Parts: sequence; C-alpha cells; structure tokens
Amino acid sequence: MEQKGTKTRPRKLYEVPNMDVTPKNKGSFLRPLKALSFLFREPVTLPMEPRPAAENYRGFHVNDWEKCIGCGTCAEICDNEAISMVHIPDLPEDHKNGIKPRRPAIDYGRCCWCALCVDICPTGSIALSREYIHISREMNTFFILPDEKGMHGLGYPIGWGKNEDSDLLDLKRQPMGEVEPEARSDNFDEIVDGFDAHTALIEASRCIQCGMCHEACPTNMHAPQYIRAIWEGNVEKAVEEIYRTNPFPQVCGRVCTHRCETACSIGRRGEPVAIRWLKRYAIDAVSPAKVKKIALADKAKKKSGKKVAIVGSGPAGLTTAFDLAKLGHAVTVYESKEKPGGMMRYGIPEYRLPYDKLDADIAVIEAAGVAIECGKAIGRDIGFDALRSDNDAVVVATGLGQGRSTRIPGSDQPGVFSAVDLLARVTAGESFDLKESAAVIGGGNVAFDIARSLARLQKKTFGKVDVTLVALEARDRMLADEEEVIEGGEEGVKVFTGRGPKQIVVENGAIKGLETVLCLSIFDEEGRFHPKYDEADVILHPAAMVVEAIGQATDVSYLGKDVTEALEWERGRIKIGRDGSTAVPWLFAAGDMVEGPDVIHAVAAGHRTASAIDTFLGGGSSKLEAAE
Amino acid sequence: MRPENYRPVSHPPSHEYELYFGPNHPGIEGNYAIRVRLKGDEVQEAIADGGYLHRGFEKIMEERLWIQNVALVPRICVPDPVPMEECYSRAVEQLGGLEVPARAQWIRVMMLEMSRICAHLFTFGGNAATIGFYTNMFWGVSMRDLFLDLFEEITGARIYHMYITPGGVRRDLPEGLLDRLAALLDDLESRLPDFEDLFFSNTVVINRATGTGTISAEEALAWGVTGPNLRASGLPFDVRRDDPYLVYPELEFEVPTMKDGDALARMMVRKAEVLESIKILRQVIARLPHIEGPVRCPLPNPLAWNIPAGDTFARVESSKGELGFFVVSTGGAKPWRVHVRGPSQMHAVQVLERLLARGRLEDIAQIMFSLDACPPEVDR
Amino acid sequence: MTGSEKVPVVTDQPETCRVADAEEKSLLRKVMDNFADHCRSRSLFVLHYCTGCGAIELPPTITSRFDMERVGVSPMVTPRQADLLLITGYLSVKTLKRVILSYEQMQAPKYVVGFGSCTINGGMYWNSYATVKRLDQYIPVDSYIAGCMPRPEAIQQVFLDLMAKIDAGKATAWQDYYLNYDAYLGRQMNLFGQDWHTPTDVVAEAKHYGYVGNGTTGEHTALLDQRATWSLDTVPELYPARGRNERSRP
Amino acid sequence: MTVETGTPATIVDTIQHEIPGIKVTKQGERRLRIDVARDSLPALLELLKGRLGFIHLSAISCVDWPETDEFELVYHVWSYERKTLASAHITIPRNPGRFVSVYDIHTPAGFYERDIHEMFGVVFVGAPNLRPFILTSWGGPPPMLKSFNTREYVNQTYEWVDYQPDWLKDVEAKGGGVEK
Repeated sequence: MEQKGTKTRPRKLYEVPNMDVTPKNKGSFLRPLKALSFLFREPVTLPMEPRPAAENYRGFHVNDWEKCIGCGTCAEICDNEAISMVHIPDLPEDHKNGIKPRRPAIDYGRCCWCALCVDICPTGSIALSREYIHISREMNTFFILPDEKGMHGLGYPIGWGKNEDSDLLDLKRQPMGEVEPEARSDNFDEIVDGFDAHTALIEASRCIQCGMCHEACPTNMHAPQYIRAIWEGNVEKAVEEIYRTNPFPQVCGRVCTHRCETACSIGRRGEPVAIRWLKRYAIDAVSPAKVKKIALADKAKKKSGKKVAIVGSGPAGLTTAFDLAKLGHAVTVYESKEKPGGMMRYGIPEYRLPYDKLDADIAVIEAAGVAIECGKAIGRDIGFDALRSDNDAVVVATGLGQGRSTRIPGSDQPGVFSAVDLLARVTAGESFDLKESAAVIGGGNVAFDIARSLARLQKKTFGKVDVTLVALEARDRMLADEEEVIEGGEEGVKVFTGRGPKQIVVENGAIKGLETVLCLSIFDEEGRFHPKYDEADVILHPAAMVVEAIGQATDVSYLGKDVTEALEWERGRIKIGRDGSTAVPWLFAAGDMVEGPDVIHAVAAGHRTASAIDTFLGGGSSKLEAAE
Repeated sequence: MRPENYRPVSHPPSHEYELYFGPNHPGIEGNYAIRVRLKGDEVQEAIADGGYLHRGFEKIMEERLWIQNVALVPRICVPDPVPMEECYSRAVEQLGGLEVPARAQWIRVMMLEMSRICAHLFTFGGNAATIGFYTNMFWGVSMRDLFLDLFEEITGARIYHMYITPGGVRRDLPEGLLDRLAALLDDLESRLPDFEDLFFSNTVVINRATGTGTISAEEALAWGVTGPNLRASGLPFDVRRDDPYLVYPELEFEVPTMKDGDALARMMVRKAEVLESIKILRQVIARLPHIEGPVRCPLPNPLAWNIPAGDTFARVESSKGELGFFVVSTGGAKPWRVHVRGPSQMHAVQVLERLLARGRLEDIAQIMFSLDACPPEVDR
Repeated sequence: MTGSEKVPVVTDQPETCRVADAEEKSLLRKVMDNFADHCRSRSLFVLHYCTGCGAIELPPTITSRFDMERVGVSPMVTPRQADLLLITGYLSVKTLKRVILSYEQMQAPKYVVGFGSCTINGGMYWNSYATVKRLDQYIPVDSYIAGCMPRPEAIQQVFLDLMAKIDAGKATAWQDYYLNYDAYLGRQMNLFGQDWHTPTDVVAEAKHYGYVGNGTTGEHTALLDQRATWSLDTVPELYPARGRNERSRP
Repeated sequence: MTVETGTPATIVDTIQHEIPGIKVTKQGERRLRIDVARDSLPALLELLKGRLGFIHLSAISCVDWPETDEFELVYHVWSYERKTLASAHITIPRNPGRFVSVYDIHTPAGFYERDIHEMFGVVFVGAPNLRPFILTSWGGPPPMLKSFNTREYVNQTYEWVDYQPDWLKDVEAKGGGVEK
C-alpha cells in the first residue's frame, strides 16, 4: 500500500505557485539613450584624497603600552602567526602583578585584519585604528611594533576597539559553593565545596595560557599546564604537573595565598581564573594511591647513602625532605608536636584545611621514604650535636612558633593568649578557658583564623557568638584576605578597623574588655612601623578573654651556643643565601623562620634548599633541574 | 621584440582549432580558464580548467581553531562572502548546540540580503560588460559600493566582514544605520528604472541574450543547478523557503522565476531578486528596532573551545545558489573536516562545459557570466 | 618539486642599476628618457588579470566612484600592451606560472604591485600547500600595499605613488629581472621543477635592453640552453591539450 | 491501511522496508541520517531518487579516518518535494580507496567524485572524468589526507621574510628580540 502510495504520488514539481518575471515588452530602440541624462547629474566620483574610515574600521594596529602586559594572548589567537612577542629589556617586569616586558609585533605580510586579537586581549590595550594606507617596497616596513600612535605615528582614532559585544573572554568566574554561615558557624567542617567536574572544566576553559601565574608563583607551579590538562579532562596529567613543583596540592589547593590569581591576565578586567580551586579539584579527583604513583614516578632508584636530618615538619621542612628522599638520600624529619605538618596543622583551622587532606599530602611524602619522628623536640629529646654527628646535613625549618605580644597594659593577664598558641590548642583538642566574649587584636589571616575558630567554639558551647576583632589597618587595606573578612563577618565576628590596642581592662583579676584608640597613621615618613593614635577616640570592647595575633617570632634556642655563634644573623633571623645555606656549611635553614610569609613560599624555599643540599652532598641534582 | 629562440607555432592542418579562454580574461569573476575546441565560431567542446584560486581551504581549516576559521571562510567566495560566514557559523552552532539570539538572527538576515544585492549588482555589471555594455557595469559597481560603505560601518571592513560568528554577530549595529540603509534602498529603487532603460529592456540586450545558454527545467534538475540559475528555468526552489533558516519563515518574499532558462532569464531573475531583497530588508528595518537583547550568545574561551563530536550539513541560499557546509567534529578544538559545497562547483564546471558546447565563440563570456559562477568557490 | 638548495633572496633591488649607463648617456638622451618616464607615468595600462581576492576592489577603483582613469590608469586585456601587473593577493602555484608567462610577455618598462599580506609573507594562507608565500622571489616587485584586502583608496594611492616613482625614474624593479634572471629562474625552478621554462627568451631581452649583469646568466639559464628550442609539447602541464588529453583531439 | 505520503515517517519506512539492515536516524526537522553498507548505496540512491523524490545530489563529502583506516563517504541528497535532506554515510577501506561511481544516477556526482579523487585519492570506478582539475601543478600526495602535513610541506618548500626593521635592531642591541 505504501509503495502504491509513493508510485501514484502526483509530481508537483512544476505546480508550486511562482512569480514569473518575464518582461512584458521590449523597450524602444532609443530607450538606452535616456542614460544621456546622466551627463547633467552630479557625478558619484570621490575626490582623490583617501576618505576617513568608518567608526569601527579595522585598520592598522595600535597598542597602548601602558595597558599592555605582554601576555601574548593576541599572538596565541592569531590565525596567521602574524603576531610575535618582542622582548623589550627597557620595559618594567613585574611577576607579582603579571606584567612581562614584551609587546606584540605585527607582520603585515600575514595579518588579515580579523581583529580577533582585539576581541581576546585581556587588558583591552590592543585595537585597530582607522588608518589603512601603507605603501612601500621595503619589506621591513611591514613588520611593525605598534604603540598607541599607530603604524606611522600619526595618531589616527581607534576604529575596532574593545567592545562588550565582541569580547571573547569569559570574565566571570564559575560560582563556588560554600556552606551557608548558619550551617558552618558551630562546627569545623570544611566551608568550600570545591568544583564538580563540569564547573571545573568550564572554569579551566577560561584560561588563556599566558603563563603569568607561572611566573608569579613563588615555586613557579605549572598552572597553565595543569589547567589545560583539567580542561582536557585529564586530571592525572594535571596532578603530574602539580607535583612537578609542589608536594602540597591538598594544602595549597585550599589555603594558598594564590599569588597566581593576583597575576592572572583575566583578572585585568574580570575575575581571575580560580587556579587554587582548580588545583584542589584535580587532586581531589584522583585517588590517593594513584597520586602516590604519579608523585613518585621520578623517584631515584639508587640510594645515595647520605643522611639528612630536618628539624620541623612544616611545609618547608617536608618539601626539602620530599625532594631529598626522591633523590635517594635518607631523610629523617623531627617534629616536636604530636603530628606532622607544623603551621599547616596547628596554625590553620580545620574548616579551611581538613586534617585528613593534610594527612593525604604527608602520606605521599612519607611514601617517598621520608621518616617523620613526631614528639621529638631537638634540644629536649635529642641534642643538636647528636643530630649533627649522625647526619651529613641538617636543615632547620622550625617556623615561627611563638606569638608576639603587644605589651600593652594588662597583656600579661592569664586570660590573654597568643593566637598561634591558641590555634595549636584548638587543633590538639586541648581544653582552655573559653569565655563567652573574646577580643582579637590583629588584622591578618591568623587573627581571623583564631577569631573564627573562637566564634565556632562559642557557638558550640554557648549557642552564641561574641568575638570582636580589632585591626590597625583601615578596611580597604586589611592584611587578611578579603574572603576571610567577609566570611568572618558572616559568622558573627565583629570587625573594627583602623584601631590600635590601648590597654586590656582588668577588674578584680578578671578581664573586662579591650580598650582601643583610633589609629591615624601606621607608618612614619620614612616608612617605618610607627603608628600614631588619636588618644581621645577610645572604645572599650567588652571581652572576657583577649587574643593577640600581631605576629610571630621564632625560637632557636635548640641550636646551642656554638652553632648560634658560628651562624650569621640578620634582625634576629638566621642569615641565609638564596638556596638556604648558612654560614655553617652543613647547616641549612628554610621556611618562615628565615623568610616567610606563607605555605607556598615555604615550599619554594624547600625546593631550593633541597637542591642546594643535594649539591652539597655531591649528588647530581639533575633530576630536580630536569623537573624544573 | 622577438626572442632569439622563437619558433612560430604551427597548428595542425585542420579546420578545428583550440582556444584558451583565460585565466586572464574578463568573462568570469576571477581567475579561471576554459579550453574550447572550435570549428569556425561554433564551439565543439569546452573543458573547464580550475584551480587557479586554490588555497586548500578545507585543509587549512582543519588546522585552525573554530573561531579562527571565522576569518577564513568569507574568503571562499569573494563577491558574496556573507553566506559563507553564515553557513559556517550555523554548522558550528548546530554541532555545538548554540542558540542565536533573536536580534542577531535579524541582523544576519540583513547582512545576507545586503550581500545578495551587492553580488547581483556586481553581476548586472558583469553581464553587461560581457556584451560590451560598460556603462551598466559602471553603474552597478558604484551602486554596490554604497552598500559596501554600509558594510564598512557595520563590520569595520568593506569586503571581508568576518562579522557573523558562531552564536550571533560580533557587534550591534551602529546608531542610525537602519535609516541610512532605508535611504540607500530608496536610492537603489529609484535607480533601477535607469538600469531598466539602459539594459534590461534594451532591444539589443534582449535579442542578444535570448536563447543563449539555455538550460531546460529537466536539465537544470539533472545537472544539479541551483539558485537563480535554477529559478530561471522555471523551478521555484529557494533554500530560504524550502529549508528555512534564521528568521526567513517570518519574512514575506517571493521566489521569482522565469521559464526560458537562457542568459536573459537568468539576468531577469537576478533583477527580480534584488527587488525581493529590498522587500526583505524593508521588513528587517521595520522589525529590528523592536527586537532587543544581546547580539551573541556567550561563547567559551576560543582558545579552549571544543565542539562536541558529530557532523552536520548546513545550507544557505547564496546569491549563486545552494551553499552547503559539511562539518565534522571529533570533539576537538579544531574541525576534523570541513567540506564546502559551493553552487558554482556545478555551474562553473559541468554545467558550463555543457552549455558552452552548444554555443558560439562570441557567447562564451556571456554564458559564463550569466551563470554567475564564482571560481574561488570552485577552487576553494 | 622542491630543489634541495635554496637560492639567496634578493629583497632589495639595487638602486644603482641604472647609474652605469647614466654616465654614458648624452644630455639629449637623458632629457628624452626623463620625458619618456614622465609620459609613461601618465598612461598606465593595467593588465586585466584577477589573480586573487584583491581583484574585487579593482572594479570600484577603475569605475565611476574612485575613477582612476582621471589620472590615466586604465585596464588592458592583453599583456603585451600592458604596463602594470597587479598581483591582487595570493598566488597559487598554478597561477604563478601564468603570472610569470604574462609578466615576461609584457614589454619593458613594466611594473608590478603586490596587493596585501599574501604577496608579502604568505598572509592568510601562510600554511597552505597551494599558495606561494613571497611574490618577490619569482618576479621583481615595485611596491606593496598593506591590507587584506587593500581598499580602493589605498589602491589609488599606490597608483599615485607608482606614477611618482616612474616619473622620477625610480621604478626600476623590472631591470632587476634582467640583471638577476638566473636567481629568479632558479627559484622558479625550485618550485616548478627543473624542466620549467617559458617561451620568452629573457636573456636575449636583457641584451636588447642592455641590462646584462653578472646574475643574468648562470647555472639555471644554462639548463635552458640545453633545451635550445621551445615548443608547445615541452610544457605539457601548461598546455595539456597536447598529448595529454585524447578527448580533445579531433 | 493508507500511509500518507510525504512525511519523513514514510521515507524511513520505505527505506527500511526496501533495504534491510539500514539505519535511518532523524536529525532535526528536515534532516535524515542514513547509515548503509557500501554495497547497498547505489540501490539506496536509486530508491531515494526514483521513488522518494530525492533528485538533487547536494554534495558528496569525503572524510579521512586514519585511525580505522577508512574513508567515510557522505552522499547528501535533497528532495524538493519533501523538503528533506538525506545524508547517506558509508565507509570504504583506505587501501585501496576504491568505490563505484554514482554518476549514472546523479550527474553532479561527476564533479564531486573528481574532486574527491584529487583531494583524497579515492578512485571511483565508472566515473566519466577523473583527470586532475584543481591540482594540475601538484606533484605531492593527495593533500586532504590527514597524513599530509601542510605546515611541514610549506616550511620545506617556501621561505619566509626575515624582517630586520630598525626598531628590531635597536631592541636586539639592548638584549631583547622576537621571542619564538
């Protein structure tokens, strides 16, 4: 039936109604002569001078050198490899802020004026002008280094410039889920959800691979590579890239100060790529066993027979240990506290860095063959001399374990704590005299860590939060990360900015509150720390306990007299070379105790120190260099 | 001067001879050659010889990112570049699942129809020039130039706009453009009677073009003729109506046809299409101001833009006929394969060879131009 | 197709190539030459050969709107009557052969202008197997215009620029073809194969015009001499009707 | 039972009824994808043209798949009455790249087959004209093959301009220069 239907189907091909435009009649033979009337019409011919081009004309390039950061994205997008980056030594170089001393040069023997370079430029510095004439036999004039005046320096107006419609960059970050303030304020559960595979892929796709982050990172992490790997869906490759320079991906994926994001080109006009969260996504997405396998793929097969002792199991010490162990040296790390990790464990609250994540990183380091002996304090359990005699080299990386005091009146009261001390107690689960109200002095990340930890404990214990944080700096110059300030506020921490501590008011042996005064300026004319206060503007912040979080100091008494004297010192710190070497050949120092200020710098210092020790021990550090 | 080693070329003793038409001759838009075997002035056989404009587009498109190819595609057909952009972009949109915002769709239609008018005006001129009517060419070309001025305002370039991208268009229209376009359309319309007087109802032209290079309806279908050439043989087929895209279903327009299928019919169809395009553009001018919104859907970072694996065939009615892009993606950042089906691939090769073989020496240029074949589209 | 050795590139035409005979010239000859240059610059016939995209801007340039006939520039359909060869964009290898044939057929003095990126360094089609990347390796060029494609105003300016150059006697690239013919031929052979040759006897022309230099003859022109005579059958690809295609034989 | 003619459903039914083992997928309103064994392709095209009105061969596309060592040939046919484009996909082995010509069914195939022969090296048995058209000056392998690396070829065959503008000389004198 069906076949019959198709066979008898009428052919409709020619029946479709159409419009026939057959001319009705031919014109007269003389009709074309009407064209002669054109003799008396105004001619359409334009004058010989070139016309000004249209407002968004795509003519020769201009580039605002002040705005340009030399990221090279224009060269990347160029269809025709017409754009090459030229290194210009005269220009400033600023890794921290993501500025490279190079500018695009354009080959007009290649360019097709598609303006994709304009549409993708992260800064909006490059544009196409309305200039369009260049005639020459000299080939070299077709290769130009455009500046804001354009090809011939004639200052033509901009034609095709940056425009919202045609912008090719995604300036918005993928949203990151967080636990709501109400749900998180009474526990130490991790706040940030982390990316799922889909959002991570989209976030990774925002990267333009300019490499500014690589330069800005203290340890030069291969962020472009691992972001690209995440985008390609190859998380294992990403982990491999991460482990090339950083044995603390879990830690840095959560609490890194992300210098990379400060330098990120996309951040010029939009929100930088969430490099830190991408790192966290990658490492979370790979199973611990697989991570170990990837991280230890380049471990040396042979043992060197040399022994190295490392004092302190913070990021600097463990990074040094990891590198040295991978090079085949026997490494022992001594930690005075119960568990390894140093400040990462005892300084960073659990809601920012869950301990099992830190343990995962440390497990990889231990798997490399590093022996970690916890609860062994040098100077107390083991003598420094013994350490020296048992090992070929010694590294001290004991960090800044001692809180500094404001030394204001009342600061010697029993209810006054130092932040580092208190954070360590919170981590260790030690009890202390928690009060219903607390005041924190300091405006850095440590101050917020303790303030927010106290807030949680108060909420848990008393069901309400009363924590006051007093920072010397103004709100827009706070030392703490912006998200700390915001999240702290969400959790009930009252933040007072621009105020200096005056005294701790004590009544009947109990702390009544903290008195602060308005801070007029922090530094004197020579830039030294010398705050000026308006003594008339006094506020009393009622609090039953006070925490000082104004900075830390190091305790190096364990070194012993001989070594202390043999070392060179600089403002209370051991003076070291770039590679961590000290005045004593076998002794190296790394981390916060000599440099600071954060985990990623400590990791960087650890790599440098390990490389120096390997050289000192006579081992070829070729592996490390190759990895760089 | 005569070179020292010059030897006169002796033709075989025959009344048949061969003639090389092109590649440098005015009979066709661009660089193309025909080898004809003649007996007297009667063509016995014609053999098309292309490849002079071969750039290996399909190969180099495989080497470039999806977005980079936007700059490449308009160059496939020089006189009518916008349909190329549209067709490629739509193929990518179909593969990538991109939604084109309404405003962008209307702007695209506007661009396409402007480009059609430009191409047809150019052909007016070319058609006239092939039979010695240069005035018409001067008029057609300068009229077209006024449209190019508008293109320049919209897109920043006269010929290669690179304006339509996957997901929409690159920018919104400049202020007051629609008014200027409306004025230009009025101007064009007022000029059409001049063209009519000088050319389309010119006895000489009509006599000259009638019966030249006739394609019957059956032949047109069998030979794969499309576009105005097909409609000149009485077949009212138009991709815009049969396989609609963008907002064409919302637009009112006719598909003009002629019955004769000769050079004159093809010219007349093109003339009528210019009127239809004016009609469409007037509708766009009326509607576009009331359509707000973005002109492009959000695109991923073009340096890291993978299109899901799959293949698709996108079609557009260009001024020459059915234009198709067959695009294959393997899920990568670059196309795996792009096949361009230009209407001239039929018109300039098999159809032309067959038509010329029936014609005479003096008709060759006219037949070639009346087919409006575009050699860069053949060669790619 | 590719020869192993590459011929050095002559990027810049020697500016002094006319100086040698300028000294020998009589005053009258100089005046006559200057006058001839002046006249030449006022009547340029452009070979009507649309080699690439850029040709689409030629009709506007020549016709009413930008009207180049007002300065004496006009299209010409045959090479032998043309003065100016416009290479309007990319050149496929196949077209380049025809361009060289056309160029050699043009009577000296003759001028070449390269349009846009493609003629300079490959342009848009830099990674295409089919197009030539540098025009000046194969024929001498008087001027380039930047653009993809250059718009009519730019083309106007290049005409004016060229006219001024001709008037001043500085548009001398064509002499370079005679003076360094061997190098040009070598590069052509590199691309087209060792059996490449054209019907024009360039060396004889060089002698005729008096522009024989050290580079006029050499190893590549020696290859031409071995062939002695030129006939249709020796270039089968150019004239495929001969021997290749049975169907076209009666 | 009467089946209304002209709807895609009938096309699918008819095709599947006539050529067993064929896979027809509807891709959008006016698109049909047909996967067919290569031996059945001429029969399929005959069927589509003769009974279902797919008289216009829009294009033949060839895709090189080196991983499976196959060429994919796609025949796009359009029906003016049904307003539907059917794309028939077949694969043929790369060695020898050989298939039967469909010129006797669709005249336009002549050009496409010649083009594919030139660009991919596929031989169409029975095609009227496989002489070189575009690549008459070409001595290399069929350029559209994935194994042909155009960039490498270009770098071997052509030279690039070595720009030495004054500004670059200045920059180089200071220790800078073009970064590769």
